[in-house]
Amino acid sequence: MQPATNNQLQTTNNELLSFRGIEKAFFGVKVLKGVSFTVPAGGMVGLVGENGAGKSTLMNILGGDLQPDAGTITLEGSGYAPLNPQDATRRGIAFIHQELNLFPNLSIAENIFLTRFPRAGVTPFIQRGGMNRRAVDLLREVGLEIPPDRLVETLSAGERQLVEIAKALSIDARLILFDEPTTSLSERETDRLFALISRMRARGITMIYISHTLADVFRLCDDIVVLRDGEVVGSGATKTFTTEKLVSMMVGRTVSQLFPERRSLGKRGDEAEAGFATGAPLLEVNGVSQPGVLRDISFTLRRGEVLGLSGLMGAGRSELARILFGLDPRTAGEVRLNGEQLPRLSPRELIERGVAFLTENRRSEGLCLDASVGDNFTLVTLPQHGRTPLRWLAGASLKSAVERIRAVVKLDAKTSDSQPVRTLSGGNQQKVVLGKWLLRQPRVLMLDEPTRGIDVGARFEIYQLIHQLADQGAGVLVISSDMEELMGLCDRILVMCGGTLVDDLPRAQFDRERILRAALGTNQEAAP
Amino acid sequence: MTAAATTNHKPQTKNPLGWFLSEYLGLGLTVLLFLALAPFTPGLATSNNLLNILGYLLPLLIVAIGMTLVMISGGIDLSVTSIIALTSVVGAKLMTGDAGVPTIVGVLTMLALGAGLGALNGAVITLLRLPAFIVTLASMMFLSGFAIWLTQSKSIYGLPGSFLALGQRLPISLALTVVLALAAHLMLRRTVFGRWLYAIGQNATAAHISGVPVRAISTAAYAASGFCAALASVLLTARLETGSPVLGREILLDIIGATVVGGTSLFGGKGKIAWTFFGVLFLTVLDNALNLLSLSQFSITITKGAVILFAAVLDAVRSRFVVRSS
Amino acid sequence: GKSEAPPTAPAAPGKVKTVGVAFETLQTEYWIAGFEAIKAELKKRDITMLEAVADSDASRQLQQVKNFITRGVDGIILVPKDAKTCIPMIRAANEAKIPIVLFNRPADKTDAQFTAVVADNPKLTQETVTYMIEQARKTGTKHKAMVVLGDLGDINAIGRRDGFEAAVKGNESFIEVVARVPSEWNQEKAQAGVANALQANPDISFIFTSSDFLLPSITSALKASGRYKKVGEPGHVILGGFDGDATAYQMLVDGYLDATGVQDVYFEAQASVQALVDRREGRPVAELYLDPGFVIHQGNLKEKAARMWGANIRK
Amino acid sequence: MNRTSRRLLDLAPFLLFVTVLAIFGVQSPKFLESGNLVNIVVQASSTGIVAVGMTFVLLTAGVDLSVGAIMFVAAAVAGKMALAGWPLPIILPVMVAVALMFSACNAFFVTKVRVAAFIVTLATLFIGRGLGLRITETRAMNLPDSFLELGSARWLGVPLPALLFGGVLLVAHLVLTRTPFGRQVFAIGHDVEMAKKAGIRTGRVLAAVYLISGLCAAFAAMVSLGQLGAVSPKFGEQKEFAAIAAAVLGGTSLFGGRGNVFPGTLLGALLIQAIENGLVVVNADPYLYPMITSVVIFISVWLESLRNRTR
Ligand SMILES: Nc1ncnc2c1ncn2[C@@H]1O[C@H](COP(=O)(O)OP(=O)(O)OP(=O)(O)O)[C@@H](O)[C@H]1O
Ligand SMILES: Nc1ncnc2c1ncn2[C@@H]1O[C@H](COP(=O)(O)OP(=O)(O)OP(=O)(O)O)[C@@H](O)[C@H]1O
Ligand SMILES: [Mg+2]
Ligand SMILES: [Mg+2]
Repeated sequence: MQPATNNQLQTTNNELLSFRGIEKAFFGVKVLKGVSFTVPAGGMVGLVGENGAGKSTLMNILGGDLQPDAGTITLEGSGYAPLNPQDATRRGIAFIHQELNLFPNLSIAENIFLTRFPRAGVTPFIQRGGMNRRAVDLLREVGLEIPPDRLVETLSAGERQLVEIAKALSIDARLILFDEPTTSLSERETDRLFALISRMRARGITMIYISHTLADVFRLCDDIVVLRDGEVVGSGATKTFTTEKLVSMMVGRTVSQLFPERRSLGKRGDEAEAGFATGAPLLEVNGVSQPGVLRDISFTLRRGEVLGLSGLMGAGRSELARILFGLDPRTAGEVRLNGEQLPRLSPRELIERGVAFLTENRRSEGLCLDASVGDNFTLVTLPQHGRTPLRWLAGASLKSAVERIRAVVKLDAKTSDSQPVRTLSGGNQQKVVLGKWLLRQPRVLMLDEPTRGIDVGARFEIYQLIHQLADQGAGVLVISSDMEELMGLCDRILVMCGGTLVDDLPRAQFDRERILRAALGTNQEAAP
Repeated sequence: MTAAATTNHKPQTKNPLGWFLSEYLGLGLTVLLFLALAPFTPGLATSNNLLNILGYLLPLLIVAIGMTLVMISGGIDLSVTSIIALTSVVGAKLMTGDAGVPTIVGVLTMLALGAGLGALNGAVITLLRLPAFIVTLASMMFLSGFAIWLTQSKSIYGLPGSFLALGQRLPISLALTVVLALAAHLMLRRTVFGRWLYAIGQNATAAHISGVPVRAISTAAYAASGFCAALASVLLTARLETGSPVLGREILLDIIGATVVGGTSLFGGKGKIAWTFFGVLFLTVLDNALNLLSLSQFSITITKGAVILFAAVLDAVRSRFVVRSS
Repeated sequence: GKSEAPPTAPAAPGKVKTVGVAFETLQTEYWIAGFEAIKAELKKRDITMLEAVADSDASRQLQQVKNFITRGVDGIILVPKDAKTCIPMIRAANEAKIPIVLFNRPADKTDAQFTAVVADNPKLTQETVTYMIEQARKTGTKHKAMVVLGDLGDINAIGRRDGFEAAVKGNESFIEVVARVPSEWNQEKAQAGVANALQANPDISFIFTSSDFLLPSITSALKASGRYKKVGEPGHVILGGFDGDATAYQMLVDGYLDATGVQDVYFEAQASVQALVDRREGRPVAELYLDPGFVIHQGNLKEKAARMWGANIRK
Repeated sequence: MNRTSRRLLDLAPFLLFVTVLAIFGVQSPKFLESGNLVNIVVQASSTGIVAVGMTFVLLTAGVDLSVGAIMFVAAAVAGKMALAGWPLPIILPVMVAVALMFSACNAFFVTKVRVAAFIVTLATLFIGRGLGLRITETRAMNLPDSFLELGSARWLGVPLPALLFGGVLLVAHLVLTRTPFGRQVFAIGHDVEMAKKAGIRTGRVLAAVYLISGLCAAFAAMVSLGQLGAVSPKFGEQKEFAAIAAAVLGGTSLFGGRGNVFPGTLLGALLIQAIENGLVVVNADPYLYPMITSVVIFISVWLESLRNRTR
């Protein structure tokens, strides 16, 4: 181990990595403005900040995906300037990207070993058996019991996230960068991941952990570095921070609470005023089934209701929403909207009837990555701006809609409307998809992991927005892996397990334990 | 309101290299090529030659406009040349001989047939979810074989004068092309249809989930391509005074080449009518100049390849410059 | 259209200094031979030659002819893509008062003024095939025949097909056409087609190809099935072609080919240039010069070889 | 959908192929004779080999329009050498070298200068064609019989072209499915930028893919020469088209990342050839060829898509 050269920021003297004055600009916009901090060997540093603060950019520089405009990185006392991801791998750095970097047309094992396939002896051929066996071990370590020769395209978002983690484990890394690893993981998988992380820490692996779930950061990290607008605005040992302090450092103002007050459905007194019969059935689902995915799902979403859908990964929550929106087939069951039976489910017709659905895969299903922010925002509502008969677009009304919605979702002010969404930070991309649907002012809103990657400040406002929609008579169905979020946001929570609805709790009965038990299923002893 | 749109993402064109960095590089290259060759190429810069170039360019441009729409949607249409041939012989059969329908009926039939065949392509591609390449390849073979069978290899002569004027009076064909190009341009830039077309090309799944009528719009793009091919067929048939079952057979690669050289992506979601115009102009001027230079055939072919490569390299350098200079 | 003539076009008769030569394609030997013959003829007379090749694209060819007019040539020799698409080109030349000669391919009836120097494809083919049929008749047995067709969209290919059918008509009693192989003027397709036909009908003993440039495809298929035999040997397949290229000449000399219809390129080149010069210098010019062409076969090889272009290009 | 129809659909491309064979077989029993079936394979070899190389390129979301031109140049050089009396053992490696030079040029511009593959290979298509015309002086060349002998030679009763086709197919299949390189080709086809992030040396893989395509073009040129024994100015023309069609017909996506050479590209190449062969054998009206071929192609892709959809 190299002797320490410097211990400005940290009290420990065995630093592994240090950033000095890192700067990076995209198209003339400075994204990192002289970032400096140090990561101690064997330590775990939490990196937090608003969406677009520059966290991923910094990690991309460390991982060799990007080169800084200025500044230096020191790794184990010697200079480190990776020109490509291979350089980073060679120096023992593994990087779990925020936007999962998996190839859906390849198998799980192939994704894991893509650049380091085991060979059968001296032949040029891949040693399939050995590769798959190692993959099984790695998958077991992250808690995924899936055959390693399955194509990644058949995996749900959460499963993919675990594969990405297994991939990072497969290189004997000294330093692992986690960029929001839990966004699609439910409680159980998250716990598994944390257990894994502590095992790795015990082995002396250093980690940088980026997350918007501050509780996790507090729970895991020794030190915290706060980025705001490309600058380090605070750093130090975790115990020197409180949640309030952290949040106010991140967003530059104080945020007193994480969830807005929710007046529960029954207590509302101003029903008449709101102009709708509160609690009238809005979306009725009756006996929806699809072999192997869903079994006999029935529930009712009422006006003004925020309905949560909880469950473990693979419980079929996303599948349910997809079927309701006409994206996947169903073999049985009927769906009624406003009492009227829908003969055929198709996104177009449902959107016309005021239904909206935010999918869990923002990049593959939510965004046109090479289109501009403005075009993405207005994709759903485009017909409203097209004057008949030629559907001539009204530029001014489009523009004002974009202005309006970007303020509502608090899109990073650094980004312009003509910028391709591909170049936005992960959280800001999520805001664009969300904004796209909110512009539609839907009456039924289905949200699959709506706040994936969105920072705490903006989250609060989005929750408020959801409540506001509900108060105006809309029904909201929220799928989330974050139980805090569901309990803070919803009026009622449905729990799914193995493709069936297993529990239905009104707000008054919200109980972590009970939800978790239901989600695990009755044969609890079988679960690890 | 937040401080929205305070920064402009687009590269500034104020710097001295601005012109080189702009998307009008293609046009600039064409002009440059023209100016560079003019002194050595007898007759290049004469008004007659320019009119000549134009006469050749217009039908190509029309087909390429249709191709651009299809390619923006992420597809490809290999059947355009066969649609040209089939509409040519059907139109000519109708307007000549004993049937002898009036020109206007003949032309409208040709256009309707072209649009219909395009729509059929589109419907098959979208409804059965088949790859555009192979569907339009099959329809290329079928329609071309059908046109030749229909005429038993004989081309058809003796078209009415009112029809011939469409292709031979330059102002008429020019006006038709300009109207079409402007309509396509405005449609892409300013209408819901245009935005949808780009969205489909960029991410058809996301577009479908966002309520874009993906099938209808893609089908419409193929119909538009068939229509454009038929319109080009009107001009070509009139220009050559012949309904021919092999009309346009050789120009497929030129059409796709010009569209791609212009900058439209084969993978969809990217393209402009103006770019396509530059691409067609570039290839046509190049071809014309090489011809006037009276080089031997292999020199012409080699030079053509080299110039295309050179232009493409310049363009690649340009786009990297755009990234770096910002 | 526009009435203004290009400034360089002389209104009065004069000498021919520059001639534009526009070919539809240069991708077979026949056209190259024609091209070279014209080139030589022009050189002999000290006339500058401008050249253009349209790569089978009629619209491009129209542009090229207009290019010539722009360049102020004194005459144009054109190998049109087909009989019809060339009419606007002739018109354009007429308008500019530039004499134009159609080389080897005629135009359809039109009011436009031109001179055509052509061989009669159907007629010459018919003569060639008739000679082959005579040879077949001599064997006294019934023959199964195959014809290799050109591109069905090519007017010359169609003319030769028609000539073939006309010759066979009336002789069905001992010539049965069992295979019509479309080659699309592609050697590989022709080779595959001939091999397939021979596979299906091993007793084919009579093959006519619409162009000599497909002969290698036929011989390779014949060789593969062990049926490549000289005239007179048992099992010989009566073989005929059209064009008269170098391969055909060699096969005639070696005794494998029975006959081929030869177009007289020297005659055609000379007549074309002469027609331009005559018209320019104010002498009367006919509308049509017919290249008589001739069938060259094992019987007249020695006497006719000198005028067979294919016999002269391998030097 | 029940089990049997599921299984039937799974076999769809193969069944269609068999159906085509059966229909022609009923029309003319000669069609199914082993000699004729061997003919089909031999005649599909040249296009099939190019299509195998093309499949590699298409899998990376690229395209190689220059294969036909490369074949032409390689054949033209071979022809010149053969006529000058060089022996085959020298000529064949030279053909490979010429083809690799061209495809190295493609690879350079695609990977280093990052010009779109379509444009690069379109340009090399023109350059190659022009160069070939120059070398042949636009003349047809009849080669010595050594080439024809090579084309009709048999080894253990299998014609050499079919053997070469089979060999190329086998190697390509193993490379694509069993080697790191092959799997990386699929990854790049899905998304180059992602592949770069994953640490794949995308430049090398892409370059290799174009070289493979060029190598296949050289082999195809040898097969064609062996079949024809002659080089004409149209040698290899439109080959790129036939090859792309065979690959896409075999289920390879033009957008990259999806496809296979076995059985896909093989069946694609064989199907087209079987139709052409059958039409000649049953002495069909020449005017019907394109229409019948296109209808069978259409049915074939349709079945393929039905199969994929019910997956
Ligand atoms: N390739 C690029 N081109 C242009 N701008 C970019 C590019 N990549 C990132 N940016 C900009 O850099 C800024 C920082 O992005 P970064 O992804 O680092 O944010 P982040 O802190 O990871 O945010 P999040 O929490 O949302 O993931 C954003 O404003 C983003 O728009
Ligand atoms: N295309 C597919 N082919 C095969 N299996 C699939 C496919 N898509 C999803 N699955 C499987 O179906 C199951 C249900 O997935 P679904 O996405 O509905 O789960 P979920 O409850 O939403 O979980 P998550 O929180 O991970 O999104 C998962 O086990 C997943 O692997
Ligand atoms: Mg990020
Ligand atoms: Mg889910």
